[in-house]
Amino acid sequence: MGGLLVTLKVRYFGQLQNEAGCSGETLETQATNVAELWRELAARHGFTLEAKLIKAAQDDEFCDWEAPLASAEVVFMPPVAGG
Amino acid sequence: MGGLLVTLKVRYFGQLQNEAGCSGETLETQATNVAELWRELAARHGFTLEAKLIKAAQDDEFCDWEAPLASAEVVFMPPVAGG
Amino acid sequence: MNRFVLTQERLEDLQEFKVPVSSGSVVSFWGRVRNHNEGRPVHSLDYSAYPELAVKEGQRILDEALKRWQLDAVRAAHRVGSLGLGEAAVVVEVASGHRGEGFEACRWIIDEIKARVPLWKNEHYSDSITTAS
Amino acid sequence: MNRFVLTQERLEDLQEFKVPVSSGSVVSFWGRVRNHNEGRPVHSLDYSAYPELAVKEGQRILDEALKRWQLDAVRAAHRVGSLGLGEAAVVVEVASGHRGEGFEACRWIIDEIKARVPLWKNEHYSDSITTAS
Repeated sequence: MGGLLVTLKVRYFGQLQNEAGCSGETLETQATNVAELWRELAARHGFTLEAKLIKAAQDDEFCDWEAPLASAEVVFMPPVAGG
Repeated sequence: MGGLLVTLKVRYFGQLQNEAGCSGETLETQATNVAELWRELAARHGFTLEAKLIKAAQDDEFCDWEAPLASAEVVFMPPVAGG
Repeated sequence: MNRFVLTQERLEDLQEFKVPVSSGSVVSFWGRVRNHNEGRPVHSLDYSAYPELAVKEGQRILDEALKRWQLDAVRAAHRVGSLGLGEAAVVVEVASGHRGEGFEACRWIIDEIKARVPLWKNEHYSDSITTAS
Repeated sequence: MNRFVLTQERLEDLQEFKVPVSSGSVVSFWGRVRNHNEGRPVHSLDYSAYPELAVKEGQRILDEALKRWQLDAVRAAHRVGSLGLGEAAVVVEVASGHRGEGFEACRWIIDEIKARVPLWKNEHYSDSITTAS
């Protein structure tokens, strides 16, 4: 924590969209990695799914939960349910 | 052996047709069961497949190799090769 | 529905497989005439059947599958007569609530058809020798 | 050929799967919208995707299948948007020389698609509650 304030786009899919009330947002954060950003957003939106069920992506590629915020857009996804 | 002489129709399929040179024939035999009839026909036509590979049918239903000749038509089939 | 069919018509032109709206899964298998067999070039092929028994035995296979698995509908058809390269010789279609049953049943049905239904093929090779089996 | 596709069009209207004449086996799986889910009546359903990543991940699955099995051609497509009852949500088609590979690969591909490709469904129940997952 205590990193620089950065501006990010966040995108949500599936039930995260319903819970956030939007498909994405632009925000400023001091989070330095994906996990920190998730905790911040989960607190704000009251996401009901556990963090370990959530997948994240940067640059349209899956990324680790501990990955640094290295991209201008971070995507959060609930468990997939295709087919 | 030594049974009564009976008149039967025999039908062949697959390579047995090629080897017998016909798809079927009518014949008189003293054979009393399917196995005896097969041996008689195999000797006559020089069938190359072993008896244990051949299936027989009577009344359009598979029958045992030791089944008595109970029908007017006996069918001999080489191993199936559909699909 | 749930029928085994022998036909001289192209299987590609069979009427559509009717699937109940309760079926989440449809698995199908198409067996086709390949352009080679054990290294030899095939240019065409014909299937002969013992039709009376083939239809009975094929139908028994479908009936057994319907007992063994929870299926909504099954259909299988085998072509007889002369087939060109790439044409379907056999098709098996299985509709079920869940895909596990569908894959298992479809695989089992085609294996049983190949093992049990009295059908034989004559392959015509491009090197001009004909083999019956 | 060998492509994963996301589309709003009906999968039933996809152009025909092109199969090489060396393929003796074509196995296909169709996943359809059922009229019920866990006991509740469904009247329609829509799928949303993270399209950029879904297409990449779907393609990776097909590429992995092509490495794991001896296949001649594979295709998979997933529908997005609103689907009616009985319509196909996903299709997987696998052409191969032999049916063993075809069944295994088709089953594996659909399992991987369901586990890995970022797609979500909203089911609209006839008892008028909507559930996102």
